[in-house]
Amino acid sequence: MLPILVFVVPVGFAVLVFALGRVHWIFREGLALLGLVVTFAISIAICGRVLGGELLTAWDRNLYVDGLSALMEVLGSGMGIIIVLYSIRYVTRHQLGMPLNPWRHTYFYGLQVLFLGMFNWTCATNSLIMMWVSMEATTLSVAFLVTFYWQRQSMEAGYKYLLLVSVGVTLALLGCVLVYAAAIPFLPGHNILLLTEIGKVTKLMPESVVLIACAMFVAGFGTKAGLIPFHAWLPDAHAEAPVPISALLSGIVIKIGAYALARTVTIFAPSYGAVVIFVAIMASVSMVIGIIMAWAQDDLKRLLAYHSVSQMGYVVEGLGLGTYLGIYGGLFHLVNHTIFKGLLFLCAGALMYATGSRRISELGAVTKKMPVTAFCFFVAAMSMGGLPPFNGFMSKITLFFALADRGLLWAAIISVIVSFLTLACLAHAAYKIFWSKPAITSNPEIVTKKVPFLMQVSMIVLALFCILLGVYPYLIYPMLDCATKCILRILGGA
Amino acid sequence: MVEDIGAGGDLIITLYLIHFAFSLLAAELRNLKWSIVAITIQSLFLTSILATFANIAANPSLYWWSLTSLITKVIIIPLLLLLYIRQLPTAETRPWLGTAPSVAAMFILVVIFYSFLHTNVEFIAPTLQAAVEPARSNLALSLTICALGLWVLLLRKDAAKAVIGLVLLENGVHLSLVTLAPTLPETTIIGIITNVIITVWLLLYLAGRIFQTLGTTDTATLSELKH
Amino acid sequence: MTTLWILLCSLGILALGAGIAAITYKQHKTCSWISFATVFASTTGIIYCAAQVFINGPIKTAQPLFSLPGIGASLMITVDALSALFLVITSVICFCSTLYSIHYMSYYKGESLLRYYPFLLLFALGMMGVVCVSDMLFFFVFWEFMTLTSYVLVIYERNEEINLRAGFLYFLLTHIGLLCMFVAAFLLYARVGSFSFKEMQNAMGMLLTQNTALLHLVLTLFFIGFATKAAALPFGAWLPEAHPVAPSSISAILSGVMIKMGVYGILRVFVWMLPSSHAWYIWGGVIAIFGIISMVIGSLAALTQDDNKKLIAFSSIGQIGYILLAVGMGMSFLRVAPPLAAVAFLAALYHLVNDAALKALWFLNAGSIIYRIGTRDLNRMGGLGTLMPITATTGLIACLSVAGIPPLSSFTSKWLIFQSSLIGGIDMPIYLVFGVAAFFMSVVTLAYALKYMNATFLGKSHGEINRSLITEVPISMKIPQIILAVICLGLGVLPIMVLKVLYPALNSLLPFGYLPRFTALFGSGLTGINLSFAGGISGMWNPLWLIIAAGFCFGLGYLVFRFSSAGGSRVRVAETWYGGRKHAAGEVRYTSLSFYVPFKQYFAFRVKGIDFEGLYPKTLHLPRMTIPQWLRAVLDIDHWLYYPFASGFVRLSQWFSRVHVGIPQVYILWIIIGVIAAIIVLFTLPAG
Amino acid sequence: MSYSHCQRGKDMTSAIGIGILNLFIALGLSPLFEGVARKLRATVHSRIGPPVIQPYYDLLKLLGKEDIRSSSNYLAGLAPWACFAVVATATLFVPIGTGEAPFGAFGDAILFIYIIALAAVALIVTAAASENPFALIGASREMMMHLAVEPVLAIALITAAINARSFGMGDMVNWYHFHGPSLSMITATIFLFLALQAQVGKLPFDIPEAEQEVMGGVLIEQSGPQYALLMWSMMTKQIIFVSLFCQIFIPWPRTGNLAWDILIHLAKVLVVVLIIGLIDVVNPRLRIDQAIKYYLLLVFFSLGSIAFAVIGA
Repeated sequence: MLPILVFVVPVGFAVLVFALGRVHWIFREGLALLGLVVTFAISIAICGRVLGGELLTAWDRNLYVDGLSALMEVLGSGMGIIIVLYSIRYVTRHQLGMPLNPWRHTYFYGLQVLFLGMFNWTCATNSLIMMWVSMEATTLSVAFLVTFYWQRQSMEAGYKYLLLVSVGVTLALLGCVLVYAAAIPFLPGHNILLLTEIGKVTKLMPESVVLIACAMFVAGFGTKAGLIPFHAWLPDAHAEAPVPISALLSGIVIKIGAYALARTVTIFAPSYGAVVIFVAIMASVSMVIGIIMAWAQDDLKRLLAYHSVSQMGYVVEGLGLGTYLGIYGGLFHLVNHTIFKGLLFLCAGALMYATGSRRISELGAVTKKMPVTAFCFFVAAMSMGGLPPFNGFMSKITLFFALADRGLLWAAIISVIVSFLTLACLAHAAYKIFWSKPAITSNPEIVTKKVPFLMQVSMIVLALFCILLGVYPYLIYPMLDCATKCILRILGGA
Repeated sequence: MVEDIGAGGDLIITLYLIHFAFSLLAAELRNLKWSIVAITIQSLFLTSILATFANIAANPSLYWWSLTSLITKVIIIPLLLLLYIRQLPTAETRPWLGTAPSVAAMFILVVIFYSFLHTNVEFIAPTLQAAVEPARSNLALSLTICALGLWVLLLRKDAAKAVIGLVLLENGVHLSLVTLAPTLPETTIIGIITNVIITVWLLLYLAGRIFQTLGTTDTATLSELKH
Repeated sequence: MTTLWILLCSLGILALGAGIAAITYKQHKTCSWISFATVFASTTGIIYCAAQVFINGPIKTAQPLFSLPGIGASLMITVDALSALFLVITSVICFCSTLYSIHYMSYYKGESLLRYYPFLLLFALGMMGVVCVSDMLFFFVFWEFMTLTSYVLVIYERNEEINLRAGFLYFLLTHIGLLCMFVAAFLLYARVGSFSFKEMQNAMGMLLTQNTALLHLVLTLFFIGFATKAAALPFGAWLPEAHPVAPSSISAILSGVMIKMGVYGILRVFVWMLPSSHAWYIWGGVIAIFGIISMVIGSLAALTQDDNKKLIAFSSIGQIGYILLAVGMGMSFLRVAPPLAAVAFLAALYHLVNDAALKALWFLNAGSIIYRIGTRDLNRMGGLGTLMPITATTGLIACLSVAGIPPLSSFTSKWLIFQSSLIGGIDMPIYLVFGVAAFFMSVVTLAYALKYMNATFLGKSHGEINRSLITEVPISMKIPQIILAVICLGLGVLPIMVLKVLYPALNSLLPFGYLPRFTALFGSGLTGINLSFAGGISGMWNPLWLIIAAGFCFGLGYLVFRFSSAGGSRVRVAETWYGGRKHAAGEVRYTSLSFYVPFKQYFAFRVKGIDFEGLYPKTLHLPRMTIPQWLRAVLDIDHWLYYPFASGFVRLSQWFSRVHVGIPQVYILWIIIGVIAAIIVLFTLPAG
Repeated sequence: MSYSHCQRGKDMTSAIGIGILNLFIALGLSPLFEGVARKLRATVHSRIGPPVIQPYYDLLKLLGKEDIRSSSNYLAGLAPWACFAVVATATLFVPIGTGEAPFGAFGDAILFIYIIALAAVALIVTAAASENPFALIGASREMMMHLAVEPVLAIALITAAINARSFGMGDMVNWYHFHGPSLSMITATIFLFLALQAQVGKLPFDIPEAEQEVMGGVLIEQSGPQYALLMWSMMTKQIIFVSLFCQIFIPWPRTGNLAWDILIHLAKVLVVVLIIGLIDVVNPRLRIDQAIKYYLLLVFFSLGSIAFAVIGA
């Protein structure tokens, strides 16, 4: 029952929000928050039971919740709560010179909840095609959040997002169809769609088909995950969406791609070594080019977006390895990236809220005025740069070891270098923003507003998690371990 | 596509040809209204192909497929298109490639692509059944149409035309399902098609808003966010 | 054992205090008082331990606190009476200096206290460590610790280039010295494979029998090292440059304690460590010669100085000369005439203690002047005695002490030196000459002391001095001077007591059987000394009776005054009489430059373009801390590595990001190309 | 040497008694000797000159006069007094007529030299504390004279000490008295006599006070009782040095009787004072640098006496 609830509940709440949202803000923010909290509770329950060692299935195993799904669900709904908390003050009050429009805020929250529902569905479903469907659904549900401000840039970003992701994901559909078709001869009719079953017969499939399917998957899900060269939508969307949505995008949306890759490509890893190397190459390319591009950015959000591209490289690389250490590291980095990148975006939002600018060249020397933001930013930055004792260090070090362990030394070296470059880039940006005098001094007093309490709270919570997971990784170890074991079990089934 | 295939083969071949022709028309017609009509007809023939396959392969579930596609692809999507086209200029904005060269290039490309696929379809055919007619040519054709859709997406600046290209792409995939995954449950098909519809709708709505703001449907002008 | 712990605690608290001071350096008062409290605590602890040592014998660690078995070095603490003596000197003077600093440091406006108090405390810790350890390696460790911290303190005013240069000279010379000592220690270590003092002693014994040349090489290297630190000329060229530029409170420690560490080293190595042999005789002569050189040149050079702290610095060289002379005599006499040797050694220790006290006092005094006037130039002072009576009195006491005027301190020590040198000189005439020279130099000492006195406190004030503004220094700067002045007086008035304290220190230093009984040397008197070397009493000195007599005579003088006032004489303060002319105050002055000109000219000459004044080069060419151009270029990683790389990287990234043309169709093209590429790559890659 | 031992510290009373006697002689009779010297100078100048006790009158008159100081520095008031007291103290450490200085048990030749030095210090401080440039010039010169002359005295005493193997004044006196003339002592005597002129500050070596150049130098600002004390201490210094010279370097003749010894001593002192006065009259004043050169040469030669002493000659 829980696997159904976990995505039906948010959808229901979304409907409620859409229905009542315009009446009173209680029915927008309140209901949305309530819905997410309930969802979170459900995911926690699921998580508990999964850690207990049972597999939750429903609808004739079309819904199948294992450790990985549970992890993703907890992560998604938890992050969702924080983002909604942040939005309450950010989006509702921070108008960017627009008249307050209840309908718009209604669908802002409604779509967020709906998206979470779809996301949970993606994680819960076990059917190949349905996973694709729900994934496309998440894409669509986010589209109008990206274009939230309905200004030129936001619409442009939204258009590109919608078009590119649809096209890319359609390719993934082709891949799904191919795999499905290839699985037909070896499986009884009603099982063909189930990933868990397909995983068992990958060896028997014709290699050419598998490889093409893998290419399609990487292209399609890679588009969603923002891997180079399918990432084109990502910087625009991240930059132009409202800050909470940027956090949502790089915190959760692109993780769906990674999740899908973990579900699909990983099942071929043990039987097809080429796939592993190929994924490693793709990932390395993404992290290198992503960080290179990040260096040139003056727009803080765009910079962070490119960092997302680069960091997703780590995640995918780890997941693609198909070894315990690799998958563990990949998932760990996935979780960490959700936390610290979300935090970074929220900090950027706080900066924009306070100063009305997101250009690094216009910002400067704001530490005195906004210490909390500065603190959070540094925590997140150091975490992403892979400095102990923050969570980023833990996952990255795991990944390095995993790569070296798998014999991909070149990839390990690249990852280390990129990690240093990341740190350097962020330190550079942080220095410019928080200490040095602004390069372009438009007005002497940059900080005009005070960052509201709710926003600070949500930032601090994330920052605390950054540190907590850094100094006490065991907090999350069981879930990660369980998730990794699940993936490996599927592989082992093969 | 000249060699002999079994019973009802010729019918299928003709359907293929007409379907393919209309796909080309949909891609190439400069007047949006007409190209919408073309895509509608193309979808209609897709439906008929589905029905025929249901008949040939004696697979009743394919009838339901054809029904859904009839409702969605022949009725809903064209309606949506026409609905939003009304706010947009009927004449498509100049594409990257002029009509004549575009037609020529596309024709050559399509033929080469198709023949290539058709000759070594085994390469992508996951099963033996998929490697024999009519599935063979079906697979080749569907992938060709996908390529066509991509071609349209690549070379057409017009927002509405891009939508049409996307529809072509989806149709191609849909067509491939017929032979690759005839046992696919109805629900998934509905899910896929719903997605397509929503995508189309969102894109069209966006195109409308963009036209309101920018006064053009030329997506090439949507290039403010660069570097 | 408890005593040891108290000792360790009183050392450890210094490190702790340094940490706290480093944290709180922003708050001037807090930092100062914390440091002072720390030093006070450690001083009390140290004095208690020292008393324990003098009463109950040496403190030893049963097992090493910390050891490097691989290289045979272990941190052993051994505090015998000699160490205890140095510990007391160090702690007391550091105490005074820290107390003095509290207000004095406000004179250095722009400078951060972070570079002062923490290093001051660590400096004290280093010096105490040097005298506590009984292992050569850790001896060097603490030695280096002491040197580096003091270096930081010397260049406290970093902005003036001359300071940095002087600091660099100090750094350079002391490290050359350290290097020499290190080589020497390793030559010994090669023999026994251990750094502990006992083993070193054995190694020296071996060398003595097996390879005397090597032994003398080792001793030479050791001597160079210690002489450099003790600032014996010509090795001590750093001292006249480094002392003046350091803050006065630091100069007080440097010249009061740190250079005495060189003497400690010499005593440890040449007397305590070196087995009884003819080497004593030879090296005694060498040390005495260097002593006499330092004494003569230092004193005469001090006579020519017009920078008050530089004058005192040269005076320290001169006094170190006295100490080394005494040590040398002691070593020479040790085997032929132990009583003479004992007296000489005691004289050395006595003079060391005196000089520590009075040099600290003198530097603090000079510091007070600088604190008020803001200059070190003796020509720009004058007439401050009326404005700063207390400071003037302490200054006078310092001057008379250094000149060895009875009954102040360093009369007794000099008296002992003369006695032993002149009486001992009968058999070794060289020391007779040295004794006469020492005598002559003590008159010169008196001369420069009076020059300081006259130029600073007496005579007419310089025109620039606004007499209405100048007042007595704060109480916290007066107290240390008064303490030290009282110490100077006490050391002079109670020679027997002091000698009774020094006797065990010497006893711990000399091999068994070399030290005569105390009463045999100094008679059984409690107030006075009846000095006797083996045959007959050769000298008497009884401060008590001198004071009584002087008091009586003062009484006579007082009677005369009463008589005169009874005769109707009254006191009146009138204008200065310039032979009938009127002159504004400070217009007609007799500057320190003019003092003793005819006398100075006998010791001024010119060699190869270098002016010598008082046998010492007038301007020492200070080395500049320069890095060769190529090395700088290599070290400048920013220049040749970072900037090009970074700029290139940014250019690369800008070029890359230009790929984002923003046109959707192009992005779709990317996707398609990506797919094709992916397929190609996948099929080209080796499977498995 | 043994002789002095049995006498030294025999009884405190005799020591104190002789001490008081010394003080009386040195302080009380010094103006008289000064008067005699003046009389001599007058006769050489073929004048009548002042009465012999004129210095007493001078002192009394000065003591009655107003005490004008040019500085409020307390040292200015203290130093002359200290100078007087120190000189008086010094008298206790020289044997006057006796075989042993009254306080000989409490201090030896080295102490005596330092006390004399302290007297010079007191004089210099007096001068410097009266913030008069002339006085400072005088102080500088005084110090330089001290630098140049003190070693000669020291070397002479050291010679005696080496011979006597002791720095005790009594030991020296007794040693020379018993041992009889020796080369080293005679050379020392000559050199000390040459130094005596400067020690007592007479022409040609009265450079620090030189009235004609620096108007009294160290004494320029002194007046009234202070001046009196300084004058008095200077006269006393003269007696001290002369009697030191007579007692240590010409210890004969000596009867065991105290009164006779003192009378003989005074006679010797008178003779020496007259000689000094004669030199004083007939000589012009030297420049300070000439004086220094002269005495530094003297120092080097007088080292010879030590050399003789070492070889026992």
